[in-house]
Amino acid sequence: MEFVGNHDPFPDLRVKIGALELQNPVLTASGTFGYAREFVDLVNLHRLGGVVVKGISLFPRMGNPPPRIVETACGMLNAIGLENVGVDRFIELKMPYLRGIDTQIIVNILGDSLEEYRHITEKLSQVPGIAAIEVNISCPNVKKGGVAFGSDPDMAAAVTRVVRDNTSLPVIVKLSPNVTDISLIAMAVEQAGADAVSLINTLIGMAIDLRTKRPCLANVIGGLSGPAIKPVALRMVYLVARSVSIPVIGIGGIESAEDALEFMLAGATAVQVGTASFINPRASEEVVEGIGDYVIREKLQSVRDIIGALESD
Amino acid sequence: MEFVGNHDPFPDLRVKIGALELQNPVLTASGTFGYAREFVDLVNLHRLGGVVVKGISLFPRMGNPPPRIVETACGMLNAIGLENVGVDRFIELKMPYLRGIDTQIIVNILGDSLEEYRHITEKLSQVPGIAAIEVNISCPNVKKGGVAFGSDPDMAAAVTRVVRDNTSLPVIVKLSPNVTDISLIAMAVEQAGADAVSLINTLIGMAIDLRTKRPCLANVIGGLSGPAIKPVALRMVYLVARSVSIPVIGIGGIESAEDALEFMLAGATAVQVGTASFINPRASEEVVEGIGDYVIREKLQSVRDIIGALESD
Amino acid sequence: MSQYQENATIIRFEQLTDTNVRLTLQTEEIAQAAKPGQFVMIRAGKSKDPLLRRPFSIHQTSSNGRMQVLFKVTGRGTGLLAHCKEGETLSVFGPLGRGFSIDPARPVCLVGGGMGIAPLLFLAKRICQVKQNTETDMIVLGGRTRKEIEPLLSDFQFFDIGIMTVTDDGSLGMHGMVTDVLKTLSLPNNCIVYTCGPEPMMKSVAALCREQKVDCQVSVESVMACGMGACLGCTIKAKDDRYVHVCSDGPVFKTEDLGWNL
Amino acid sequence: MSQYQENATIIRFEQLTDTNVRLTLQTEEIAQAAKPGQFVMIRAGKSKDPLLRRPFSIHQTSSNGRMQVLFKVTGRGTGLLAHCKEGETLSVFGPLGRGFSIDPARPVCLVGGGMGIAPLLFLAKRICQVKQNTETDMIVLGGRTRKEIEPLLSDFQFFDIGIMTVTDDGSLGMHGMVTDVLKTLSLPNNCIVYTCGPEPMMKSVAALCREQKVDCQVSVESVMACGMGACLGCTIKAKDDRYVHVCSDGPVFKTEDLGWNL
Ligand SMILES: Cc1cc2nc3c(=O)[nH]c(=O)nc-3n(C[C@H](O)[C@H](O)[C@H](O)COP(=O)(O)OP(=O)(O)OC[C@H]3O[C@@H](n4cnc5c(N)ncnc54)[C@H](O)[C@@H]3O)c2cc1C
Ligand SMILES: Cc1cc2nc3c(=O)[nH]c(=O)nc-3n(C[C@H](O)[C@H](O)[C@H](O)COP(=O)(O)OP(=O)(O)OC[C@H]3O[C@@H](n4cnc5c(N)ncnc54)[C@H](O)[C@@H]3O)c2cc1C
Ligand SMILES: Cc1cc2nc3c(=O)[nH]c(=O)nc-3n(C[C@H](O)[C@H](O)[C@H](O)COP(=O)(O)O)c2cc1C
Ligand SMILES: Cc1cc2nc3c(=O)[nH]c(=O)nc-3n(C[C@H](O)[C@H](O)[C@H](O)COP(=O)(O)O)c2cc1C
Ligand code: FES
Ligand code: FES
Repeated sequence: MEFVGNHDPFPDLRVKIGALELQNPVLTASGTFGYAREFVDLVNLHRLGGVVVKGISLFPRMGNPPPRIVETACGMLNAIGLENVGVDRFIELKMPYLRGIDTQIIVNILGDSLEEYRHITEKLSQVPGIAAIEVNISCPNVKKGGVAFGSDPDMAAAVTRVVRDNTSLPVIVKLSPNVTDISLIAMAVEQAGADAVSLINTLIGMAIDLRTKRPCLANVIGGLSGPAIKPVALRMVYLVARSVSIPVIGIGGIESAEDALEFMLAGATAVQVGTASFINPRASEEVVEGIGDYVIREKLQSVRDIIGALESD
Repeated sequence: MEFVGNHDPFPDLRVKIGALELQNPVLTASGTFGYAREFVDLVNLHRLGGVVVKGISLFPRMGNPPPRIVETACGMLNAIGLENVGVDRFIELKMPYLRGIDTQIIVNILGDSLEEYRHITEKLSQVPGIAAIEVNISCPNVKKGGVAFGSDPDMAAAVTRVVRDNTSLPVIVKLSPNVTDISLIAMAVEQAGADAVSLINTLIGMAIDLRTKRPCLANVIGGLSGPAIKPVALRMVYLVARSVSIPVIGIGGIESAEDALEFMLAGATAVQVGTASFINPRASEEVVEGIGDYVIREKLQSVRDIIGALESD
Repeated sequence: MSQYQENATIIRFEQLTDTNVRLTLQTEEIAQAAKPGQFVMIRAGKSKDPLLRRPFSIHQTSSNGRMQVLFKVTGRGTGLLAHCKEGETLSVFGPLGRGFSIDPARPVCLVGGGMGIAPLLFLAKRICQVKQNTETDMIVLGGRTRKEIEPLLSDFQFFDIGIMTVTDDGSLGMHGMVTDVLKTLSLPNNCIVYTCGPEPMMKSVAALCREQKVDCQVSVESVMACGMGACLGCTIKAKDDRYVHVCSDGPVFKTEDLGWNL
Repeated sequence: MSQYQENATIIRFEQLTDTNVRLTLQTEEIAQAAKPGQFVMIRAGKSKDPLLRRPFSIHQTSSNGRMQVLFKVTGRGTGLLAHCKEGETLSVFGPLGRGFSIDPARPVCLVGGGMGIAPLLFLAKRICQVKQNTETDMIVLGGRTRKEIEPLLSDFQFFDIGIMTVTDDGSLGMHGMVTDVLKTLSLPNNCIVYTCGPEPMMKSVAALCREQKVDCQVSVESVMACGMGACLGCTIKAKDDRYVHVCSDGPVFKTEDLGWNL
């Protein structure tokens, strides 16, 4: 028999992304939470639905020259240039710690060619403790690969297929917003075997320093993230959730439980907290807490009740 | 002989958009400055480089049901739905006042079909006091027409050609940012005879009210404007200015002379002040003043010296 | 209908209740030009977030160029305004919109609910200036509790107009809603009822007026970006499914023009 | 290397000059954990704009859980912080980064320029705690004018370390730059020079140290988003064209690791 009383102190926050079971719908977004260890003093990592680590490539990358970031109105531009230690050292140096966290570890990958995507997928598939792969086909910072894969349905499908064919892990494809119709890309990667899509990656943007008459970023252009992009993200999640039948993970300017719940109403099964972790390192954990409070307050059976529950005429 | 002394109190702010001569590079953006008269008590209209009026269609339009606007982080969404009195009543009711302002009057037009664009162009071409036509091929709010014309190079070119062939007025084509590669559209409309391009129109976005579980806008989606979109706009202006040889008019989140000058560095010949006029009705006039001060302070021969003067490696 | 943009100094800050604040602003030109029922757009804070100005009815003006607004904290904008200090300045523009139309020859009844009371003080003041005789006039002030109404009461007592109060919890005046009071009054035939408050309240007042065949002017709200007819964002549906703009066609409308489905 | 996020109450607000402010914050855990040369990330204002936190060196800590930061108003974030009032709270996290490394056996010379003086107070304090004898040690404080340096001087005078001042306009101490002072000193061979200030200043100090073959630690700046090694945004170029992250590899570096082109 269940407990007497309405207020279940342990709200049911579980969601499923294909075969991937999350204890709650809150993940940290790639590139904004390092390899989780950076946050251990400030966040109870075990409470998170999952951690998506910084994008990993086959070989180490130095990233772009500085300056790499600049603040904009309610947002920031970054042109990190996908600096990372490469997949081998990632497995050796970062996975041991990550494995110890009582949450799902999702590895974000990127490559300049289908071959690279294949190699890196093969390597990761043999590593214990990895719950899923998130395929970044959308990073705007690297000249080769990045933009092209994400903005063409056929190429997006091709990458998806390569990853799909070389792993039994759930495959999440992360979509770029810098396209005319994101639902076409979403449908293409669904067809190609993606278990889920996550969106949005950053919008391409630029900032100029009038004093020096130069771009603020050494890379000239960068990716826009933060609260500024939330309306764009929300609309794309809404659109994609109505276009595909695989789960959608919502990303873009999420700072609070309210933001997260709006994405879920729009059709997201889970969300990722990105830039907000810089401003409030505890943001992701607070979103978990806030969603729990909401489920209790609204007397929902489960957080799943609000997925796609947006009403409109 | 010129005046003695360095400080010319009347800086040369003139710019040319094709055959269109502006006393300074500051226009008001369509839909954000009404028909100018609304601002007469608060702004010295004669000081503006030009006024772009609210989008005009062949027949009157009621626009979308309310709510039509909602605030977002450093921005706002609108789904006005192109409410306007129609071209005939515009000419009859609004032009007499506009004609009396010592500035260039640019009429923003929109249509659901090539035929509509042709008709409205013909009608406007006979009206004295109109300095140029700005063709809106980008409004995301109307189901028919809007989105399609602006997101396909061939259709964008077709609209441009229709307008071009039916008027001797300068034709400015206003581009949508909701595309994979805005420079392709810009090149297509240049080819089709546009005298200039203006960009960006609003980004498509959405907001949700968690309390009511409904979209904040009756139209569900709307156009995002304001400071939030400035980085996206700046990058697109930079990209387009390097892709076409016709003048580019920069739009998106411009609130101050600094913002305007950044767009000019990126390659814009002129700028439009939009949402900022809601927050500070004097914004456009203050941008004119601020650019003047800059030209004096930096001892430039003319404001034209900074167009495209961005330095980078 | 001249409009002005001013940096208005906060002369006085009054915390009337936990959530209700009254600001007295030095705004030479706006105060001079304002008419009852008009409003101003105020910028809350100096940051780009929140971005838009907020609309507030003019609570009253004084001949020495001062103006008051009365507001309830309902979100971020009003929250910021409630943290202002005397001596600071606020960017304000106005006066905006069409106010109440006054006919010195006719009896009036002012019906305010909650913050809807704000514009009625200015209206009452003007009515007393233009009318010889206000003996048959009436002011009905409604609110949730005594706390909400009491701080405003003494201002209305300046006028020679009868006041009735009514609260949801009966803690001040009658127990019930403003319409319960209205029903007890026999409104003269040529009377004008002016009302401002939550929409359901205004609708019941309007329905009652229709029953009793008296004219009713309402001050309505809508989300606004520009406040001056430029953005076309503040639309509401009016008679015959036409749209009107609250900022420029209103905020005061005759109820018959709104086509409320009463 | 524990880190904490706290809502720190502003205990004291000191306007040292037109543009320079010193805040004393109650931050139990951060103050306890901090080491000289580390920094904190402070949120300026409660709005989403400006969005990012701002990094500030820890000026000094006290055993009763207080911490000071000293800053110059250079933009919007510092502008907002300069409008804070005592009793308000600020969201702070830290301590962050690697601080100065101290060797109690070696003589030291602290060289600060402008706001670069901020971390040196904490450093001087710690040095006096760990070293028996500071007789041969030296502090050089440089600035543009007397006004900038004078308010900070008395704090440094607490220690048993010789102080020399130098200003661009000669209004306090020597007339010239910190390097002009440094040149007059004969730095012992095993000396450590600690320096913080504008980059050109630190570079000349580093060059001088290289000439004189003494070790030099510098505290450098960079734009930061996270302050804790997560965003990889604060990169600078170091020796052999490698990149280092100021927030986690620094902000204090040995100059030879930076590969400055001196
Ligand atoms: C002509 C007019 C006169 C008004 N006069 C007064 C007055 O005298 N006193 C007073 O207390 N309030 C008045 N209001 C309402 C007041 O403008 C809103 O309470 C205020 O804008 C809320 O701002 P916020 O940032 O605190 O709330 P938000 O955080 O923006 O939102 C809180 C709630 O207020 C609603 N709201 C937000 N913006 C507006 C808006 N522009 N107009 C209407 N509702 C809005 C939202 O839908 C939401 O439900 C008036 C509104 C109008 C249109
Ligand atoms: C580790 C570290 C410790 C620091 N300690 C101090 C200190 O003790 N006292 C002090 O006065 N300043 C210190 N600074 C610099 C301080 O962080 C900046 O002055 C501040 O961030 C400027 O914010 P703003 O919003 O006022 O200026 P903005 O309007 O953001 O910019 C004004 C100027 O400051 C520069 N700037 C902006 N953000 C940063 C940033 N995050 N880091 C460096 N420069 C920036 C900009 O490039 C611009 O030139 C430190 C910086 C770092 C990295
Ligand atoms: C500094 C930074 C680095 C990022 N690095 C990656 C990355 O390596 N891989 C990736 O797929 N997305 C990356 N992103 C994008 C984020 O994961 C996220 O999609 C985006 O920032 C939008 O969410 P937000 O607005 O919540 O930050 C990065 C974002 C930022 C700000
Ligand atoms: C309320 C509103 C109405 C608009 N109406 C039109 C329009 O009728 N035609 C058009 O081409 N653009 C219209 N726009 C877009 C603006 O002209 C401008 O391109 C956009 O807002 C970006 O600039 P901003 O960020 O400075 O506002 C409208 C924008 C707003 C906010
Ligand atoms: S608020 Fe802009 S038209 Fe009414
Ligand atoms: S500031 Fe984010 S890594 Fe250094």
